Amino acid sequence: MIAANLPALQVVVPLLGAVICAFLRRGAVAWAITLVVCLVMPAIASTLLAQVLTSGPISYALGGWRPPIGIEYRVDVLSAFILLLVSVIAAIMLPYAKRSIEQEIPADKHTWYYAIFLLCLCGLLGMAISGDAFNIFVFMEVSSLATYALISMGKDRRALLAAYQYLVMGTIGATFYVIGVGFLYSMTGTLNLADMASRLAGIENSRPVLAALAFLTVGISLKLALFPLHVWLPNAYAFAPSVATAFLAATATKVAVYLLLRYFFTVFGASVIFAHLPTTEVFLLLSVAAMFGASIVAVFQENVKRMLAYSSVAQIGYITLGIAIANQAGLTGGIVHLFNHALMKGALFLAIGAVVYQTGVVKISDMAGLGKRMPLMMGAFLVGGLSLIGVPGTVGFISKWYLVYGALEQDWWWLAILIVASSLISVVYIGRVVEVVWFRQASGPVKRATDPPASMLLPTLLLAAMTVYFGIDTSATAGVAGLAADWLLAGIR
Amino acid sequence: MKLDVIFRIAAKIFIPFMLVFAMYVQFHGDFGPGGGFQAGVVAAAMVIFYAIIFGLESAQKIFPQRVVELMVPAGVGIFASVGIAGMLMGENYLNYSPLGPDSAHGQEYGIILVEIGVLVTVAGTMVAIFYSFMGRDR
Amino acid sequence: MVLLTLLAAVTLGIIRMRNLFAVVILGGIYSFLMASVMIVLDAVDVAMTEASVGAGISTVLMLGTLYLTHAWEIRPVHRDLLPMFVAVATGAALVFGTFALPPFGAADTPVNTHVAPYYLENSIPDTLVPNVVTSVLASYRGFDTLGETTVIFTAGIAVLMLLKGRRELKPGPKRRRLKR
Amino acid sequence: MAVIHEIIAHYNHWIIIFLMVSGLYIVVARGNMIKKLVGLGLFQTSVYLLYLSPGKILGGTPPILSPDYSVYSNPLPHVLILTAIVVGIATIAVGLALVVRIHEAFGTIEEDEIFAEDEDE
Repeated sequence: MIAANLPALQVVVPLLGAVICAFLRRGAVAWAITLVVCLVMPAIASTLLAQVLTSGPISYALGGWRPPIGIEYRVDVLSAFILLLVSVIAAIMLPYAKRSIEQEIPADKHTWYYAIFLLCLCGLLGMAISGDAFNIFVFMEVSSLATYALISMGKDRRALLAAYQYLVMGTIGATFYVIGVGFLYSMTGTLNLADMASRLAGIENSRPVLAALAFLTVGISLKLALFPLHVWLPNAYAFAPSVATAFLAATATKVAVYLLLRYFFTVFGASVIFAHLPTTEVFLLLSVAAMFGASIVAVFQENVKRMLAYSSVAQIGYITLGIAIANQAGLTGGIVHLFNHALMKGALFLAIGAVVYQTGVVKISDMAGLGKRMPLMMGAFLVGGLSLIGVPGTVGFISKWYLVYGALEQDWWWLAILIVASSLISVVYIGRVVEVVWFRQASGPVKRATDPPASMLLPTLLLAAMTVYFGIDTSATAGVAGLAADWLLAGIR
Repeated sequence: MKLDVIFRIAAKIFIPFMLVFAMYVQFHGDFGPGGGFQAGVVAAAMVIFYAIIFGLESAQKIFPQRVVELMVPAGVGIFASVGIAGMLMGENYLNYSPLGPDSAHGQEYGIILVEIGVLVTVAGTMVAIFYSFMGRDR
Repeated sequence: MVLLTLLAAVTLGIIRMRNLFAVVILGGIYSFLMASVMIVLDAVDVAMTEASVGAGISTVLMLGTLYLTHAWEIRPVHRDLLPMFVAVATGAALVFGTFALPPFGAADTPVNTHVAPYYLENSIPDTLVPNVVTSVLASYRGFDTLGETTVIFTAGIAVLMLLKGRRELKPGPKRRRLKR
Repeated sequence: MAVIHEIIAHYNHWIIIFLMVSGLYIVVARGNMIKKLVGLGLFQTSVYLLYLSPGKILGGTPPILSPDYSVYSNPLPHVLILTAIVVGIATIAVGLALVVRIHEAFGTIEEDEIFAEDEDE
């Protein structure tokens, strides 16, 4: 019975967890419940992935109504991969969250904060698993509202402003998404994505469908912070509480990318997207602009969280670049980078979160000498940084390898050069931090800093270790990503 | 807020009707326009109306803050558990068919229960939000 | 048609006004007009919701916010180019898309022939509920409604988290105004 | 003449688009946070019409089954828009709560003033 209902449980368990948390008064109990939920999630997700790999996509009819009538949950290789990514990241971060939240959030709000965290998780998982266009919108809003709340609880008052800006832009994005779905619905009469795809056959090039494509692309791009629609992201990441930043950076934009892939390849079909429309050119241009523009801005940031946030915008550029290259290797690179970037950004933000926890310092110039005081945390930071650069032996290298390979396959040697060149910029901003942290004398609050307690140390080190492990043994990550890419591209050939 | 006699009497007359109307909207939703959400809003409007006229404190005496706060998750809990109940009886999540003697009655009962869940969360949330805004100025 | 024209007029008013109090009241009027349009379109449930939410709850909350902040908008010192561009581009895409939609009011469009007839034909045998909107909302697409309730739940917790408790009187803000 | 005929035939589309675009314009152009949220509300509300109009069948009645009628308008868009309205008010409520907190923290709700102030930090 449980096995048959896993797709529903994947979303309903965090929801029930949130309900329970909201009933409680004690933060520690809420944390324990959240922890249990977050440990169950990867188990469900990995079971689903295993099922998909052995016996093909799973379709689950919610309420027992067959798909175009009711809402369908559809798990395929790609969505199972995303589910696993989101739930693993949540599970790793939760032990870390306890201390960090105790320090950053007022005690009477802990239970609510955990409830909101679980709701955010529920929304993200719901977006990734749903096979219904409107259901995706509803869960997008669950996760977005939860995200605004998570961000707004940052200690700096600018967190409120960041949350407000994100709320406005996020809502515009969601409304654009709704407009796009509305056009598609008007033309097909259905909201089920698979049904929609089959009923779009023959009218792909009608005007409402093209308009729908435009609105969906812009709406989702706002959510995934595609350059130049990224302006909400740096402030949101810079001022949110540490755990929220790390969790959102590792998951939220990834799920939006998944949506884009889903619409491009399975609903509209790659032949529409890439054959007749300038999608490739637009995405190439924007991705390259993100890779360079955002990286260069990152170099000049004083606040280390902001620096990493800009770096995220640049890294999203690599992911969308994979979409634009749109051959097997390129797409594999893009998808595997979803996972890889989540690992390394998670490690980086957790390391910085620990610095904030121990010292309260967020400016790069104030971090002098931390390398000696917090060797393990700064070691994790270094690993994440090296991976951002794309040094062999880290996951960052794997993603870039596939991307360069994909670019060369398309005979775009100039693009391969650009990918390598943009990595050099990340050498500059990571190098800047490394120089300050290891080669300068400690002063101020840094002098008394030490590595944080184990509950914060281990998750960070685990992410750093995974950054290295999956950089060497790529069979799991790149293997699944490759399968997902094959499956997405099956529409073209 | 000025306590005006006319307002108070008007409120005393209106509020019971609002409650009746909310219940009508809730349970007549199967046959006419309406349902849990609309009823929740009307019920919340009743509390808000009361709070505006008689003051926040006296409203909070009748509808305490803590109760309202608990209503917010409770409704979702009811809704989600109805879904779980269907699942425990061997159907897919949110399939209400096994809840009644036959499939159609099961659906009908399920819809009524679920609408109550919606009512509880909506009314609770609207009042909680209103309380939060009003409470800010003290 | 008359209603739609009135809606447009109200919108112009909202754009022009700088007294936020008036803007909020116009927003309420807008919602009432919108609800009337919805009744014309046979969406009675939606109209009821729009009237109670748009004209009721959201106006109350807006007024509450105005009471806690202040009611005048400063003269916008904004560069008008970007907003104009965004608006025109969106408008163009909308015109491009909408004008090729199937004709208004016809019964043989994809929307009215594909999934919807199932609901109309089977609502009573499946669920014994004659109001099809209710049966679709709570059963056929019940999970959307669970999601919707979850959205409300999320918003409720978010607002409570933001606004509950005493104001922190931090020394930080320089230009904090004294209490009205 | 053809042009005028075209405009009149699509009159409701023109208005709907005008409403959406002006809502969006308010959001992007205005610096006052409350006004932005009003604009956001307008933008969302006008999108509802985009869903509801295709579901209307001329001569139909509201989708409440009864032996007296045989043609009903499409119930599905109504359900979707009910959900969308709820999502909309939830967003607006959170937005307003943020505005209240921003006003307490910064003493203003004009974006320009806040950005001006932020630069000296």
